[in-house]
Amino acid sequence: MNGFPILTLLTFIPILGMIAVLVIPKDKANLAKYIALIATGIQVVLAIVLLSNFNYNAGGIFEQSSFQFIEKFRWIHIKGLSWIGTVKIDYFMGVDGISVPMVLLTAIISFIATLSSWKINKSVKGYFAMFLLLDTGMMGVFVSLDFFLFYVFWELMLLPMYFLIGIWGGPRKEYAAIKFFIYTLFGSVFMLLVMIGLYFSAHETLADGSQVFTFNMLALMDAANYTADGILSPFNPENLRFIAYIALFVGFAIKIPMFPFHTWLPDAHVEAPTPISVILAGVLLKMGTYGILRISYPMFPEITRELMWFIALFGMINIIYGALCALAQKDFKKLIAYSSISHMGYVMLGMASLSTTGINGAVLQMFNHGTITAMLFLIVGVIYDRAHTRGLNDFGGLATQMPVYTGFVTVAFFAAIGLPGLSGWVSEALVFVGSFGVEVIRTLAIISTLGILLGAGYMLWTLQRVFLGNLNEKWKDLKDIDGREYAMLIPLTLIILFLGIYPSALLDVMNTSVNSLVHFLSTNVTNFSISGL
Amino acid sequence: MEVGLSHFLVVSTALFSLGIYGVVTRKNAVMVLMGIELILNAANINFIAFSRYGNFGLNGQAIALFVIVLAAAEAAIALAIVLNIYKTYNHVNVDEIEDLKE
Amino acid sequence: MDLNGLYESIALIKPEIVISLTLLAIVLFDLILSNSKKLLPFIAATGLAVTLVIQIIELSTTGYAFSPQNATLFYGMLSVDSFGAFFKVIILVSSLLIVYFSAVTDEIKQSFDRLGEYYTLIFGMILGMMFMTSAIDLILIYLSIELLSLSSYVLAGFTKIRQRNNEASLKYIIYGAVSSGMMLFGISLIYGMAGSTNLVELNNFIQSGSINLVTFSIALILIFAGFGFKISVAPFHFWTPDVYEGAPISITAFLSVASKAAGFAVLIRFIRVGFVSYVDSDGFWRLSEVFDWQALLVIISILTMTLGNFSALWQDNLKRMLAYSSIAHAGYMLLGLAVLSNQGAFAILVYFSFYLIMNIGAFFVVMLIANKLGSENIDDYNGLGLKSPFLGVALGLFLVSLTGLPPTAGFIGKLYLFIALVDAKMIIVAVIALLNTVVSLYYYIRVLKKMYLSNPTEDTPEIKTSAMNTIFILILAVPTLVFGLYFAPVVDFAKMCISFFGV
Amino acid sequence: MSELFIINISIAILFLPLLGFAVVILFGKRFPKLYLFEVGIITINLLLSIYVMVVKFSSYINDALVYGFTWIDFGNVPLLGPLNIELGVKIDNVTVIMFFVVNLISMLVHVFSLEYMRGDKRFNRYFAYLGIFTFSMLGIVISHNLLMIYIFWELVGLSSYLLIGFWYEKKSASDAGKKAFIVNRIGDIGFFLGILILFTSYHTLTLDSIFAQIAAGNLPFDSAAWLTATGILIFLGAVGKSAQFPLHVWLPDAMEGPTPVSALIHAATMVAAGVYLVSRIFVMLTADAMLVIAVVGAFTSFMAATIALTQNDIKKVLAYSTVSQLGYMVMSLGVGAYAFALFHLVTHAFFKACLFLGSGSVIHAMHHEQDMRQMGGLRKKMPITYAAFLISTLAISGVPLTSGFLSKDGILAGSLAFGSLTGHWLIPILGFVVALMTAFYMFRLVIMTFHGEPKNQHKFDHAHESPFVMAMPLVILSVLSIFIWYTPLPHSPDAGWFLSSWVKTPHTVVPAELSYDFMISETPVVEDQYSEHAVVHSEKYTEAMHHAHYPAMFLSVFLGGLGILLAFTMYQWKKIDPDKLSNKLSWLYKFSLNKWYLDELYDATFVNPTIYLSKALAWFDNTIVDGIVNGAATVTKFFSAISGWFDTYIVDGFVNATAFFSGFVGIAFRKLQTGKVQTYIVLVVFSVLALIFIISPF
Repeated sequence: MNGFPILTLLTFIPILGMIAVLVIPKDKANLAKYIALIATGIQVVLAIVLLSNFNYNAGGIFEQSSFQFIEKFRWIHIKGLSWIGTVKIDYFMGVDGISVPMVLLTAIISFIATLSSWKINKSVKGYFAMFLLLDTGMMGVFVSLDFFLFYVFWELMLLPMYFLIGIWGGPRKEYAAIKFFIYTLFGSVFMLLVMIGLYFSAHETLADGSQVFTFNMLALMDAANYTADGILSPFNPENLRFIAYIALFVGFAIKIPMFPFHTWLPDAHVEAPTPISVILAGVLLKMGTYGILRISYPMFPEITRELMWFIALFGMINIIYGALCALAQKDFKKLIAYSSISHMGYVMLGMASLSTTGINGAVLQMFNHGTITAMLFLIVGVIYDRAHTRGLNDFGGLATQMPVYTGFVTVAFFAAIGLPGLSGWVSEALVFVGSFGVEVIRTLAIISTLGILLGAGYMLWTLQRVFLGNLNEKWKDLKDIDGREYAMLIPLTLIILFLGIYPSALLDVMNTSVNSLVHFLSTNVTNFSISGL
Repeated sequence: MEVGLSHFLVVSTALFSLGIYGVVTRKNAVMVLMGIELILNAANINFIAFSRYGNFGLNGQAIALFVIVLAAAEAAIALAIVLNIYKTYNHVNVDEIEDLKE
Repeated sequence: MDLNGLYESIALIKPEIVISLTLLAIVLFDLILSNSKKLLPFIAATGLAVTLVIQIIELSTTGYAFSPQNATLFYGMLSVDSFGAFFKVIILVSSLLIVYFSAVTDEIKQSFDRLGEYYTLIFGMILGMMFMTSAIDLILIYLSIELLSLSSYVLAGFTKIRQRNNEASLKYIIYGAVSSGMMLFGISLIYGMAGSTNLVELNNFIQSGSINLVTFSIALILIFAGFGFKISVAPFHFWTPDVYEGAPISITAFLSVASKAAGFAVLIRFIRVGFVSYVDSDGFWRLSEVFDWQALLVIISILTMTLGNFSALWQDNLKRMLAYSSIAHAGYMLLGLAVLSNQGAFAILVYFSFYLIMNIGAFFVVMLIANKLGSENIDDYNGLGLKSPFLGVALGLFLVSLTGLPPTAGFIGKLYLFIALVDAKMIIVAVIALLNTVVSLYYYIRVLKKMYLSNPTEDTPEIKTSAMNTIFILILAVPTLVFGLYFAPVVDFAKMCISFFGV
Repeated sequence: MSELFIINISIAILFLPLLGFAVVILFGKRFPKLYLFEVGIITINLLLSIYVMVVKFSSYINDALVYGFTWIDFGNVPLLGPLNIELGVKIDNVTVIMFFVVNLISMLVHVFSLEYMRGDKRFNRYFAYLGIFTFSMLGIVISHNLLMIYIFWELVGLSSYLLIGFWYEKKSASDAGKKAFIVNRIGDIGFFLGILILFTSYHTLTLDSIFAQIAAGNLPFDSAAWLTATGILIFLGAVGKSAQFPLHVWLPDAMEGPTPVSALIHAATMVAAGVYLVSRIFVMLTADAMLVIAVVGAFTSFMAATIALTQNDIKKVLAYSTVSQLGYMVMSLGVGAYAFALFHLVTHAFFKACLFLGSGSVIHAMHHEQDMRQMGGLRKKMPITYAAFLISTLAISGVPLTSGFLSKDGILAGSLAFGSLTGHWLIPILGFVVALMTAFYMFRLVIMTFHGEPKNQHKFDHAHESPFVMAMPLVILSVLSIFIWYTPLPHSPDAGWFLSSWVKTPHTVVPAELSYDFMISETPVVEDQYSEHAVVHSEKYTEAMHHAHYPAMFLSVFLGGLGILLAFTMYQWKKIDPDKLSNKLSWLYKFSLNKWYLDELYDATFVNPTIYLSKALAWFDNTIVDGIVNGAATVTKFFSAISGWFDTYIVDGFVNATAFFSGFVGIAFRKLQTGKVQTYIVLVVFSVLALIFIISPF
């Protein structure tokens, strides 16, 4: 695999697809669907190739040598004046055990979302162009190792998402779209500021021995690179690292979404078309937690340790608050949206433990939540396509009318509840193992177990309201799922089952990296002191 | 009593203030333009006075000449515009010309 | 008098001379061949192109490697340096774009008989701006600003089609005259204290001490009112929305870019040459403690961007909205100056390069739409992007770039600005500016919302763009995107140009 | 027969029903007869498990066959060292007995259901569900580690959910399924927390490794309290699954499921899993934990028995009787009578399954009438059912010569011994009272159903004896309720092979100071827990048991007889009018009839508050959080009420992000833009003055 630019291809194949979509003539707009399917299909293939060539024993995280499939080219290089320094931005991509699952997830979910977009018939070209652009943005975020590149991809997906919700969404689409946009932008401007601050605080030594400011994430993780007077340098007694950490965290937290920045999510989900909900819940939310693991943690290890209790606290609040809110929903999609908030809380709880089991659980939960929630949204989409309503109380007895569909629903619901044997449970259990194992956050972990109970409560209640009971006469003409829907649901079901039984398939991929992250976090603490804020 | 720099400065400041006052309070556009002339001439007085009392050479007086020329050009253009205004509005009341606003 | 020096001086202002000659040529052509007015834009374009070429050749061949002693011409009136040259390039490029812009604007086409006047006045403006960028004498600054202003007063009311043109003109001249009057009064006070209007001597005077600080401050603030008027920062911006809305759209675009560029050039030079005692090794300007420029500039810029953004939120007229947006952008750029460092000035240069493309681009698309639609009202844009995808995408791109989202050029401009701010540890200011960016998203996105999220009505036109217009838009749109991803050329160019002479 | 072969066979037994489930659920729609595949599989399973049992008892009676593998490997974890999670199976005597019991009852229920469920539109799916249940239940039994037990624990919960709600068209059925799952989850959280404590402390979940570490003196978090807590938390899982107070409320409701399911899951096997779990962790229970378990068990059995006294639904009576009997078993573990708990588990499985299937037979005959007040006199119409039912009833009442007599007597003796050793006399007293009540309500049931005159002539006329496939299981199960299968001496369970050689009490691993002294053997502990030693823990306890044996036996027989007599007096001979009695004791009667009002209490204290809280939070989320974060939307709304002008902007989507602020600022700025140039100049002049004041060094 040496020299084969697989990450670039993974990232930019959708862009090629987008260009192809844009040039096809208007009267053959349906071709766009096939182009998108091919592009995302190639992505899936590439992701699998990536996985199969991935060396499980390389840690990554903070050292370039153990990252894999590295592509590093000089992108911007502006020789410096005395007062400005050299500006160097690299096109730097690479993957380690934390990013590979996310790449895989992105590829799979994009492919399935493409399938689920088949019935879009309003400006098909525009839709798929935006969709593919979004795909590039997501993939780029997960493979970038240069902060600047990361940020560009991060922001790149804002606009397509805005349009995808805003044009193809439900009745209050404009409200939801702008809300999503403003929230996310609000978060990312702070990230920008921290990025610039970090840029000025650390030097990277180039091959020729010169020292330049850097956006290189790996260089920013090495305490030795920080200058004595950088504003975010740990050696500067008046550094602003604490504030910067909070700002960065808020930027990511909005994406997760963490309480109290979560309110964009229910609106966005309710209004977004099904495939976009799938993408949103399946991939986008993970970008927040991925960002924390990739950037906040290794760049600010000492503050991470200091604040782990608070991260866990917010995780706990997310779990319980999201679950309680879900319990009260009457709209199927909104319920799933709130359940997402709850489930992302597990990710935060696991991350907060700073332990191998917890972080493994968190990353696995990211993947599992991606597949499970994608399935749940597809399920909502199936019923919405047919009945044009999502009111939980409008249905009843669908199990009789649509038995196969109900079968898939049951699998997805129980996976979401955390039934052993299905993937969701493994990651939740690991999250609890990790967080319970750390004395600081043990109490929070114990309280969080209430989420398991509440989760069962709202899911089973939903199952009952929609699928059990006597069939509402209104729906006696609903058809059971068709071939296309099989094609979307079966792969997800298989993944959920497979990872439930054999989670090591994915855990082994990430484990070495997680271990090295944990190691990094635990050893680099002593070098730093918390700023006197 | 010898007339000194300070006297000129007092006069120029008064003139400047009156000019502003005129611009702000007059309704008639032509009167507003007069106010502007007052402002410019206040500056001119300053230049000449400083030039005379400050031993800075003749620069100040040359500047005053430039300003006078410029003021003339400005007045010409301004009056042309006022003329246009009269053609379209049939009056030249500055405070009634307020179509462009929020 | 040393006539040799004068001769050498003339050799160094070739671009200005070519502009003047073109101006004369246009006047003569208009008088003699009054039937071939169609050719006027070509003459104008040729003149500008020649000037641009000369300017760029001068920049590159000599590298503007003047020694500081030789760089001041006309007895210390002008300073020819790469900093000025950069802004001249900006002005010339935007003028060139505006010539084409004017040629396709309906408003200007309707005043076809007076096309000679139009271009004459445009060139008057250009000449004024060219001198502004180089002037290091307060009187020359004043005179060149007046030259620019007088031409633009007339142009603002050039078309006379609607009442609003005349009104714009009148407001502009009254407002402008008062501002320049204040400035002049301030200059006279400075003259009285320093004994000279030359900035270099002013600097020397400041170093020497013994100043009445109060009078000095009053004088400076009065002068700043003049600059503030030109670059339309709060609270000297009041004319801007009204005039921008009332003026022909080509002139609005021109004012929002070129005139603002000249204003910034002269303001930066005024502070850099007049007040900086030395530049330290990190590129920070050390000023004599006679006047707190930083406080003034920070207050003004925050006020400006906040006001610009928040007022733009409520605009239904796109032209007016863009006017407020340009106020907000002036606020951002002024922040670059407020840093008082090479880094900051450099950021302004970078910002301006990109601002030029995206702002003219936005105005151009709005103009094309207005030509067809007869309105600049946002409510008439329903579903426009769906009906006319090319224009919609282009306008969208320009607006996104104005918002400052990657991967567009506007983001890079903002990035450099924030780099300068963070470098100077002005974090709070940076946060305010960033929050302003978020607010600005609202009104830019509102246009996109109307264009894409609303369904087209029967009145929504399908606008066909001619090949030329398409190319023109692409000339602006492609760099907006490409510079967002690969901005090294622009930054390198700006970096080359950030050297001042006449200090 | 190598050990590996036995292990492989056992694993095959485990997975065969899963195969049945998968095949039937996937292809059941296409092949309507596919349920026969599942029935076939379960039959094979039964034969295999008999085979395994025979081999085990003949060749490996003192060995545990263990097979483990690494499920998740965390590699070399920083600060901890190597860490992995192991799964695996352990086949010991209890396992093979349970295998046999589960498979036998499961097979009988399959067969019974062939007739009972005939005509159901989801016939195939029913058998598939039975398959996945059998799989999960066998999984619990075979696991050698807590994690796997937990996994299968949840899976039986799932199958229970699916089967209770099998007739999901009935709201009560789907409600019951949901309730069962959620109430179980409460217990499971405790179980899970217990697992977390153990894993955190020992980095393993394999039971034997954990016990070894405790025996070596490593306590969880170095604290005795945590060890007790761990025991109680894991017991909490059993409280849920085995329907102990206070989580018993789901079981009676679970009777909404098909009756054979009630027999299999909610009487014989799944509910006993809790008892099985506690028996698995028995050796690590501290004295405090045991006391808690004993009290919970005793109280549960008492409470359930009091409720069963007044119920009129035939299945409800049996359900409460199940709760009560499970309470017995739990109590038995609590008082240290480990082997008797398992013994009762097995005997109860048979006779209770028989009772449920018998009631199913009755219900089938009565066309799904479950109210006993509508029955009566069925004895003549259904002689086989009656006979089987009667034998089982005798067994549950503890009448000599039945299996129930043996196991129940052991439990009561154990509790009596416990009382004498610790002074907790309340536990045996409750136990004996329950024995009285059990005999009473069971015979009340028999009399009301089978004796006397038919109450509903119409239904009676249509009633008929069940066909062979339904009767055969009843007969088999009732035969298994006779003493001879367990011991040659009808009065001495200790003489039986079950207690003397198959099931032996393991030694506690808890440090001596934390355990009851009678749990510690005076003789040195032998390493291999399967080698020969006494049934009970110490000589002291053995002696106490010995002393308690005859008093317990006589007392229980006496009380059982009294109960039966009372039942006949009231219902058969009508010497005492039950209605009058209930009127006289109306408060008590209602308390019992309404199940101690626990459902109502839970609704009022937990369920409804949660719902209200969730609604309040949802409102809070929509209004306040959204509002505050988005910028005082409430204020905006207030504003909009005043000014319709603002409203357009809210509708327009401007309510968000600083809507109020931006609105306010925007308005302020807009007010300045009057359009009058002179105003502008005034503003400029004032601004200049203001700037002068701000900036100038006055």
